[in-house]
Amino acid sequence: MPIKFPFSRRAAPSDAWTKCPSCDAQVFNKQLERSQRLCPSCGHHFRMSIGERIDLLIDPGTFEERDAGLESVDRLGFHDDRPYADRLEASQLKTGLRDAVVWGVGDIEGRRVAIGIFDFRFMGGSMGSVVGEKLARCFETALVERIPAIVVSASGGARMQEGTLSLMQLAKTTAPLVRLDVAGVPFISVLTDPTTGGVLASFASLGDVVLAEPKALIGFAGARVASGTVGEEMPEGFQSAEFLLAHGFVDAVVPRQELRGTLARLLRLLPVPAVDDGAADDDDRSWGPLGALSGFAERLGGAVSETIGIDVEAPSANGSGPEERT
Amino acid sequence: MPIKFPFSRRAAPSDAWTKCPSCDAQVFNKQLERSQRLCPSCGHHFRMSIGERIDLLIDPGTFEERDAGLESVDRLGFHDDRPYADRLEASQLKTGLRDAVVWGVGDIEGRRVAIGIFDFRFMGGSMGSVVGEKLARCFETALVERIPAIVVSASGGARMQEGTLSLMQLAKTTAPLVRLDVAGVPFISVLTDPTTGGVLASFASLGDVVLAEPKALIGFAGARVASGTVGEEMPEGFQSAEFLLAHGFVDAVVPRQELRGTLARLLRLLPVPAVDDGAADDDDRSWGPLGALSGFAERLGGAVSETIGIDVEAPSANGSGPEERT
Amino acid sequence: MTDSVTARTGEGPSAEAIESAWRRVQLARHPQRPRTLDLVPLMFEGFTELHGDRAFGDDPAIVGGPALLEGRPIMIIGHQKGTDTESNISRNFGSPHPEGFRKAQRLMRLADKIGIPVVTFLDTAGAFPGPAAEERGQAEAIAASIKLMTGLQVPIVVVVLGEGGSGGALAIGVGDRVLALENSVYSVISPEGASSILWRSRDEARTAAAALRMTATDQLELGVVDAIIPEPGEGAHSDHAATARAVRAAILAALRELAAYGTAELLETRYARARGMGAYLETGTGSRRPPEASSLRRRIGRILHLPGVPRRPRWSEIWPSADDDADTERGA
Amino acid sequence: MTDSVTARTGEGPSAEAIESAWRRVQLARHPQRPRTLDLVPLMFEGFTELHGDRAFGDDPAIVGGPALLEGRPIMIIGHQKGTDTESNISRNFGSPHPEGFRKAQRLMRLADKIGIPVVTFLDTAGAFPGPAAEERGQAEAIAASIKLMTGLQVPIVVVVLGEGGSGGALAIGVGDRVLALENSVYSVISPEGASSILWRSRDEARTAAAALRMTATDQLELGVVDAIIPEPGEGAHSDHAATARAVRAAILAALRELAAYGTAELLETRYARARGMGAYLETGTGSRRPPEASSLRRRIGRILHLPGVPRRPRWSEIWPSADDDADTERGA
Ligand SMILES: [Zn+2]
Ligand SMILES: [Zn+2]
Repeated sequence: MPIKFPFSRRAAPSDAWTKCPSCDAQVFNKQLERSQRLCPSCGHHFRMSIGERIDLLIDPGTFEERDAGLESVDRLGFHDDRPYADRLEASQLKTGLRDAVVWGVGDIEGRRVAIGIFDFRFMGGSMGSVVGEKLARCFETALVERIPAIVVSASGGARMQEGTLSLMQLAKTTAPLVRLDVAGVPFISVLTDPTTGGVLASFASLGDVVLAEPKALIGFAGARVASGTVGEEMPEGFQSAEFLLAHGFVDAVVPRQELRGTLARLLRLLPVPAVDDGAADDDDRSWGPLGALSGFAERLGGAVSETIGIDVEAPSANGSGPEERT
Repeated sequence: MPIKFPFSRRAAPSDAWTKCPSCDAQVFNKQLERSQRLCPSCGHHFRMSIGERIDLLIDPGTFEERDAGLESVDRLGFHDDRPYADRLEASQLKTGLRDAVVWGVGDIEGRRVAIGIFDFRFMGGSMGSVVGEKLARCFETALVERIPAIVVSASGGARMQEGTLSLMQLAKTTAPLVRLDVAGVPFISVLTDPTTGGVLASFASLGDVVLAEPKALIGFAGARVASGTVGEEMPEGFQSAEFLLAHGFVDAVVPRQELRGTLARLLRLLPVPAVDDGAADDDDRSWGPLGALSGFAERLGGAVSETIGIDVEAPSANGSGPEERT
Repeated sequence: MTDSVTARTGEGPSAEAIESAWRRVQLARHPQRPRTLDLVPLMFEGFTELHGDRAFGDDPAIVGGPALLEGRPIMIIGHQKGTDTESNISRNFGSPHPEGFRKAQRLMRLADKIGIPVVTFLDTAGAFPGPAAEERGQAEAIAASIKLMTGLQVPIVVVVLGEGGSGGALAIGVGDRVLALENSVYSVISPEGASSILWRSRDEARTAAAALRMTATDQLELGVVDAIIPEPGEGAHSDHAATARAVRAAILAALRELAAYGTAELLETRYARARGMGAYLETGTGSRRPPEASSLRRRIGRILHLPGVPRRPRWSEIWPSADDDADTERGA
Repeated sequence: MTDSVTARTGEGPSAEAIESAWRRVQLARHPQRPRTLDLVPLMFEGFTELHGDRAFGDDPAIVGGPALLEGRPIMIIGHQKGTDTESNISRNFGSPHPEGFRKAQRLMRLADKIGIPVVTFLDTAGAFPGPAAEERGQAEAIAASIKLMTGLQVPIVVVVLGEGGSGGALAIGVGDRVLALENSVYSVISPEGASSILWRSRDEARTAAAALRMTATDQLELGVVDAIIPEPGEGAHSDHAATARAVRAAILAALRELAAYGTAELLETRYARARGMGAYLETGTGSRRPPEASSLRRRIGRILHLPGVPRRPRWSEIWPSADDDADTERGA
């Protein structure tokens, strides 16, 4: 049954306008909301809230949130200049979310998917136990229901306040992907600004297809961490969506206006295969006596006449070929 | 049953001495034969005949040649400044071999292997239909007898005189390797001077372990072809065994004196696993009810006391664990 | 056709054969000859190019991605030459680096995962032989592609469009059916390369082209190619749309036939196809096949009951078998 | 032990906890602390290092290859720091590039092919964060390693030797049993990094070390580590041989236990281990685990009867089950 949205659908703060970080234009927040949060002057992709993502991608009225009740626990008693519990509360108040990810099922142009979406405003989209658990359940549901999985990432990485428990979310979110491979269920990873650290170093890099929004910051190490540790200048355009495309880690950089259409097309092109059940499966597993096939193999090696199509007969039209299936 | 060697066991020409291409020393051929064809001044690895390789690697008296009767056919009627048939005959006279590869079974420190060995003197060790067929049978025998496969390569590549039929030997020799993977049978590829072209672009690059002799020329394109096509200077040490090691394509550069010992050690370290037969196999395939395992998983997550070893009980000592096997 | 060499008697190719072969080479290299990306939109719907090898880069000399053929998904992979100087430079004249073959492998694995057929288009002078390609393992990349294709659990249809250049072509050219356009060529080495190596001259490329038996008809006779797709008018360059229709029909016919196979039979047949290539004599017996080979192969079949052996026939649900369809597109 | 934080109440770590944690960090980083290649010859016979990722290079910050333990083969993979300035530079201080992780993946696949257990040794400050590593896909390499390990069909025993530094450690650290030397540490970020990011200061590394609960005891309590291996004397650096004996015995005990599992159970248990990590509340029910989770997991189990599911138990023939051996090395 559908669960009511527990979270705020709007990301824009209450200020009347926002300055575009790309072109310095002053953009009215109301205009941003109407324009998929794209800068009307330069097309800069502003970050989106989860609600805005759902509106952008999912057929109206079809999204059902799952596991909304999961909530973070301060297992370490973590305290820097402020307790973890306080940080959680502040993020919850700011965003109306319980944690940095919402997941659920919904349709994209009529095709049902399991989808997880990050909100970077919630503690920098950091992945702690709740984020990891939600994404693992998202993947497992895709597996069980045999529907494609999609995750829209926006994250600074693992949530340090949960120590190694957050590091272990890399394995927790990646392990189900092995099973999606075995079951033939596709996973599409969408990288938005910014996707870094432990999220990129786990499931987010492992999509069967990896899409990215233009100019999104995407990288393993924070650029400051990297230049601090290494003492080298970072190359121009380093850690951008376009950089990753050039280096072979992203399939396509997709402008936000085309994202829903691209996802819908990919869902048509990469369907979840039907499951082989019981007898049919066993039947196919049996390797027939090779002698029966060798006749066919011989013919393949021999001369065939030049026509359009192939005039080697289909083995099922032949007593010695594999048996017909239904 | 053992088959008598049909080929000459000596590679050294009848001249009394050979000039070392590395250090310019004059080396007596008799001395080369006694010293594993290594230059006594600089250690340069001279090329070896098949017989010398067998003496170097295989336990005395254990090698049995297989498929010695295979012989090349001039399917294309190929004729450059000389017919293919004439070239074959000249190489046969020069080497005492029927074609550029001999394969058979034999022991290395008591462990039986299927081994194929190239002789570069036979038309540059080029791979035509006979070379491909012999190596495919070598791999298939390794599969059927469940013994490791070894190929010692020395080849200029595909045999142009057989046209695309020689190109198709790349697929013929590579296809069995998929089955060796499925069956868990290891394949060790030994690259000697020179290994290039179609041989390197097929099975020879695909060893579970790839060894190379020092300073052997190893590369895809002949250096002249490459620099001619590309118009670039080749880097120093380009296409050497050491270059391939540095770039991740070779596991170790092994001096000839250590080759037999290294192979013997690898055969001990990478054994062919026993086959699971019938019932045991079916038993293992069945995925037990996960409920039974969840208790164990819970315990793994919980605190355990600090002792050496692991004090999570083995599930077989526990009613809810997986069943014992025999 | 006059390409046949059965009339040759070891004297080297006749002037007529040389003329005929060279004409094909020129047509195969014709600057207006349709390339992979020219034909794909004319044959398939929804083609979505995917990029990158997930390790080093994206090679524009190989393109690929999923598309629909009669509403059913397939994975397309092809060499891509340029159409002018600029695009030829960016495409490296269709000569892939290792990352191109590794991208192809990634796309094949994706096709395997979701059980859709792979259709490849061959059109390259060969894998690039430069030092960067050597450094990054050109030979390994080709070898690994060949290996992957021999074990892929979905049907593979290969179409030789233009130049089938040696290992760089075979790296995406191992399949269940290999079709060739009438004026395409397929060779272990370029005629120019063969001329300089075998004739020790730059001037014998035409002779080499005939001697190597590169034409589609020759390849059909040698068993390397299973069927030839006729080209319209003066050749494929004269009518891209008609070429696309012919290629599409041939692919469709091949996939319909392959849909009759279960995964095991498919793999067994593909293995036998690769395994059976070549010509040799077995002295003593005189037979082309060794007497123990069939029994050996039967034992291998038994061995492959081993754990881990693939058994997904899903593509056959996506592609109906030939029996479901009219026979009009099938030959004799 | 005083590392436990159960006494903390959200005020930040006590001075005592800070002192204790920092001492461990220093021991874990001790210049004489035994590295992978110090211990391997003391624990195993015939170790043969294999090199290269078969795509780009060979990373000296990760070493690996087969060896024998009590005459039975295993595959060893470990981070490798240097022992002096020169070797530290050549080893990049034990911080791998992508090709290091890809070499590790290759060796794991080889172990999987022939059915021998994998034993890994963690000792890195983290994956290298430089631009070349980014270019070649540091994140992808780590992610792919993690994924491979979760599906590997042979037992995996992980030993945290020194520093278990974040994703660079976890990339070879997903296993069936995770053991930690007494003075090793394991953390999502270095204490220095946490200091500068969370405390916005370079001076709070000690506080961060305690707050992050990096010590082996902490990790045991959090369930990240399954058992602790006591160190001799002043710490592992004081006696490499005794350390090697202790680590060897712990590995042997773990492998003997794992030998009791069939492949399916092994994979199921490893999945459950990775899947169970973390702490959260489920509002409304208050349970730590969602009510439908176990039934969901059972359904997944059914689904995994699907074609392609691994079923090779060969390692269990190589490694006798715990029942075959004396119980002396097993705890309660
Ligand atoms: Zn703007
Ligand atoms: Zn010398």
